[in-house]
Amino acid sequence: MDWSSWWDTYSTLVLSIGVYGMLALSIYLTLSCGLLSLANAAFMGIGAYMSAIATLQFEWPFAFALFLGTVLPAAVAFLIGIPVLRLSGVYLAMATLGFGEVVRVVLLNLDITGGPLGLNGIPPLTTWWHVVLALALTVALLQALRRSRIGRAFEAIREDETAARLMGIATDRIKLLAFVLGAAIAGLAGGLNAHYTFTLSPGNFGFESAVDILTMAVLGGIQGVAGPLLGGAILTLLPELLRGLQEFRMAANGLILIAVVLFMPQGLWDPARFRRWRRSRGTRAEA
Amino acid sequence: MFAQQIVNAISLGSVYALFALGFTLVFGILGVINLSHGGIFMVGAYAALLLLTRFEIPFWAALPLAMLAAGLLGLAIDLLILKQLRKRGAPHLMPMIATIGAAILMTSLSQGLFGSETRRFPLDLFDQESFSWGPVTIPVLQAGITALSVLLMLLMVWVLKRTRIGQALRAVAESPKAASLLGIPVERLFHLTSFVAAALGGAAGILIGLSFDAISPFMGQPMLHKGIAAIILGGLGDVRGAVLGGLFLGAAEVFAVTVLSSEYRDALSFGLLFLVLLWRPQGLFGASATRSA
Amino acid sequence: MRTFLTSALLALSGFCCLSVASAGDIRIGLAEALTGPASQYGVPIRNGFLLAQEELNAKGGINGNRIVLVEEDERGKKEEAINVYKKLIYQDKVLMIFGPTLSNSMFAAGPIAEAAHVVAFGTSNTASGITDIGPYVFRSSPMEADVVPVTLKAAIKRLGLHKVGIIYGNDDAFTKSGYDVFRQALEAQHIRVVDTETYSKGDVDFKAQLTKLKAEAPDAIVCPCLAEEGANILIQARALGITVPFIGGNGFNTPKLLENAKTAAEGTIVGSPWFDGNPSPENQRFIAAYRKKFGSDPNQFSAQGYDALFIVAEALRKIHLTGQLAQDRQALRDALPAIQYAGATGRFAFRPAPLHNGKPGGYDADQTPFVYIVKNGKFALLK
Amino acid sequence: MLKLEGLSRQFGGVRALDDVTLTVHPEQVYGLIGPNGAGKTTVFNLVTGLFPPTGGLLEFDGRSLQGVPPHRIAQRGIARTFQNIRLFQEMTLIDNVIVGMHAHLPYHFWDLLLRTPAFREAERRARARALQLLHRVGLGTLCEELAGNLSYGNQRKLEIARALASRPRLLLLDEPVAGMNATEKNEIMALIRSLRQDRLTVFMIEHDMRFVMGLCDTVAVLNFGRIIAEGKPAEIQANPAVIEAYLGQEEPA
Repeated sequence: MDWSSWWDTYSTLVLSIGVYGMLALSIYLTLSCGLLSLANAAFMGIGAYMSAIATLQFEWPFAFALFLGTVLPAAVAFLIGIPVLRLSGVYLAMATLGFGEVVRVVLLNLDITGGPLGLNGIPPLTTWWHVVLALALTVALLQALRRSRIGRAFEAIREDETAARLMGIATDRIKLLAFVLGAAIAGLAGGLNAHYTFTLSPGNFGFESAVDILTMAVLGGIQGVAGPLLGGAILTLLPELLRGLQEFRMAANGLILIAVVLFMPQGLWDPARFRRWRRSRGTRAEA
Repeated sequence: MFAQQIVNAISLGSVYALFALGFTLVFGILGVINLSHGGIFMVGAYAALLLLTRFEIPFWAALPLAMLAAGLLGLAIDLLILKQLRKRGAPHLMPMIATIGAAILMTSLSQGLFGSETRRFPLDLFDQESFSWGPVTIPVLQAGITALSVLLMLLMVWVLKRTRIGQALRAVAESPKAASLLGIPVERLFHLTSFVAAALGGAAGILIGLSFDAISPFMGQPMLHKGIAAIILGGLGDVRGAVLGGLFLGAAEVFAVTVLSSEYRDALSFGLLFLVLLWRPQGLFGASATRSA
Repeated sequence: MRTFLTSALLALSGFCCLSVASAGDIRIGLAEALTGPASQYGVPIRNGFLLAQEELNAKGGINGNRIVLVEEDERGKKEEAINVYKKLIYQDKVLMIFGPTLSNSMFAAGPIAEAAHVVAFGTSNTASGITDIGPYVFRSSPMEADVVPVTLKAAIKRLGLHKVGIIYGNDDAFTKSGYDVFRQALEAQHIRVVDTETYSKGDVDFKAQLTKLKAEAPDAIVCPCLAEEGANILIQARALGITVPFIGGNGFNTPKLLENAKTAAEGTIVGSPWFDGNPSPENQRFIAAYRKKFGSDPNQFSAQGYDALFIVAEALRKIHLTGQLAQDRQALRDALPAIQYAGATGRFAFRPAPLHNGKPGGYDADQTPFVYIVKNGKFALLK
Repeated sequence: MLKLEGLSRQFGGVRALDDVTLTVHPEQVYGLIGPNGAGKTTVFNLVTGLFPPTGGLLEFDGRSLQGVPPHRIAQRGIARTFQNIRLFQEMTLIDNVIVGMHAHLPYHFWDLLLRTPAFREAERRARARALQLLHRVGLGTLCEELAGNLSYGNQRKLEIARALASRPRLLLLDEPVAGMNATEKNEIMALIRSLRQDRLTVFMIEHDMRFVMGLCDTVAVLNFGRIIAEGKPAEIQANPAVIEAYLGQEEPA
């Protein structure tokens, strides 16, 4: 099979891998400072609707539409983050889940979002290099954060929030930063997604997608940016790879989830495991 | 109309309450949000359907058998998944994801086995009578469900407050570590809790299947959402709170339909959940302790 | 990771051509939701197609060529619908595609077919705007806008309506478009809407909404709902003492409704191109064959799928297949609009969709719906 | 330097601290002793802003600490260690120490995004200083190890290094030698002496009498949330109220 027909067939899948990679990274960002937020699907939805309305109804340039789709969810995240981030653990997860449902119902009842019919005929503007560029920027941003005082603060907060505060870290602000940046990345991913799937409806951004995004990050592992990317890619490909199983396709999906949680708690991409391998190989080489 | 709406609120709320009862119990004792509770609820309904239609077992026997099946499923989830995670001291995120996996598995399997059509119990199983009292109509089955969920709640509260097992369970809820130091067989209580909670979830599925045309592989998901809202309104892990939370949620939804507009009903319930978490994370009815029974 | 990805992609690309095709096969894509909640519609549709395929091939196919349905599950998800469409078009190299099941999925996948100049043929998409996608998009499911006014007129004549209440699902494209159309038709007929209530997918208890409707004492209740919720709504309405008849949309048109709602469904008026009581020989033959093959009753979705394959078969008989895929696809597209057919769903023809922003659209179904009423637990024509 | 005046704190109905008044003077090593459950750690928690006092005054360098959030207090120059060690277990030693420097890394958000020279320089310096601090507590050779892999004694040392990283003027040590062997105790003692030479003020809680008496300039005794004695080590040892408080109480160290 030659390249161009391969690309014709799988281009959307490849774009999805990139976009879901970004979504997994968006939740990785909050997870990396210990926040279990399930609001990212809602932020994706806000970004997707915002940018689709911008191109579809106002015919603004795509770049500007994507910009709006990044900024609006970040602004919403900023507003709800201030009260919500006082919660932690399961309570935060449930509150963000509730927020996501509220967003869904609002999308369902607004006129500008097209209600349950959603938005259709969104122009096909997303091309491969948009996704590559957005993904590269996201990865660069996260890597830059990681190897800086902010990244260390994320990690410190995840491990022991109280100790981190007593080390002079303004934990509230750092957590808000992670939450807002996560929302921005999810929004950008949503904007890209809207312009290669041509249609949006509120159901695309409900509980199920929130769980999907979380699952990608956990499956891949949250020890570095490679994990969520890997998780996003696998969960995007898996339904395609498992087509042969027909009705039981999703059952395999469920089993894989359970197996990873049970047998690979750090996710597939686990630098500590790799380090152990390298070390054992290193000692062998020395001997 | 107002009186009828109060009846409606109680009947809707008790459905939520019944589901929330087992859901909150698992959180209270195991400290785990078991997102497969919706799946167990669905399996309970299918188990009863299968027993009634395929094996033609009378209802009085099918109900406990189906509850047993759901309970065993809950026990299996505990032994195969939650126990492994407890042993490892995995963070709270892990059981949530694993139970999501279990829910997907259950939904997919039952879809493969039973198809995706919505089914219901044979209509002639119970008379669908309702009795009228002035302007108010009360379907008999609904009254039964309400009575049953209140009864089960009272039973659970009694067990937790008055019995030795209940005492032990409360100790476990407080701190599993301390409880095991006191010689309480913590693991066995975890198994027991998982079993009982799942049996309750299964019972909820059966009863809802009885009064509505609602048995499908996907029936668990919407109920799970309502259940989450109910147990948060009532205070996570609080058995009494779960039932009150369920009734409150039902009342809030009916109120939304009556006074506001039915379009924003779902936003109301989740908006409430959101606000309650911000202002009273211990729930509307609880005292200060969040994990007490 | 790189090696993993490579091998995954290799595995993917190896998925093509699992079924060995012989030279004379006509490969047609069938993208339906076979898993997930939408599969309760997708599976009956697929069954309708399988039955039609069997019957066509048993009679020697099209000029001696067998019809091969390449079946893919799109799970009712827009991304998967796109992926499946692309796979069918570019890899399986099908002549045309039936499906996807849901209107939303067609909004996502339709543009793919349009861009590739391949016919996308929906049999269950009723939302308005579907055929705006472009001239390669066809559907055999009549829009609610065609069915509802007819239904309503018949109902008014029969019941003498002055004021009605409405209840519908407001988080679903199907029920929402049904509602929109009903509201317009009610306005056009000068019928007062005394109360409008909504519910969400998965709800089982509708008593709060129904109690409110009852208080407004409407002459009838309009219910553009799916059968799942419809049966519960009917049962609960009767339990609350609502005795007025219900007027349903397309979603009510299934034997399941009668089976589940039993006596509560009495007097319900439904409009649709297909109903099981239609005595036409084509329909009765279809129902009998379906029961025999699948052991269950067909519904409107299966009938529409069944007929759709025969409609395409008519077109295929009219063209000469050259083996040049692009040319054949175009020839099929050009032959389809003129096809007329009488099948299980009655007389069928296509009607070009109106211009959309000055551009030509696809083709909608042009069918006269039946209006019928539930009488003694059965659908009967409303005269 | 640090002034507590009439400080009290209640938990529910229980008075954990009752009218505590004490002053830590600059460049002093101040010891706080008392039986288990006397409320010593509560004093530290109030000083570092983990929860507010229910009454009384709290001043550092003449400015009130009332209502100041913990990270601001840390930035004003108070650092602490914990009785039950609270290291970032899955971070390396050197990263643990650099986290302590959080507020002292003078670069902006865009610096780190663009990896400007200012950013690189600040990070390089932070590493160098962190390494220096690790050497100072005797952990220099383990700097890339994960904190969770350290022995108990070394974890306490790392906590001190991390606390020092924020360039505090007042160091709060909560039982710095608990669980340590004699050699390690001597090392810590030497470390604290050298810190004093660097003009750092130390306020510590400790059970080990030999350690307290050998290091502290002033010792206060807390019992049931009240200060029952304050003075030079020798005076404290002779104080009958103190002996009474410790009577029947096993020497925990």
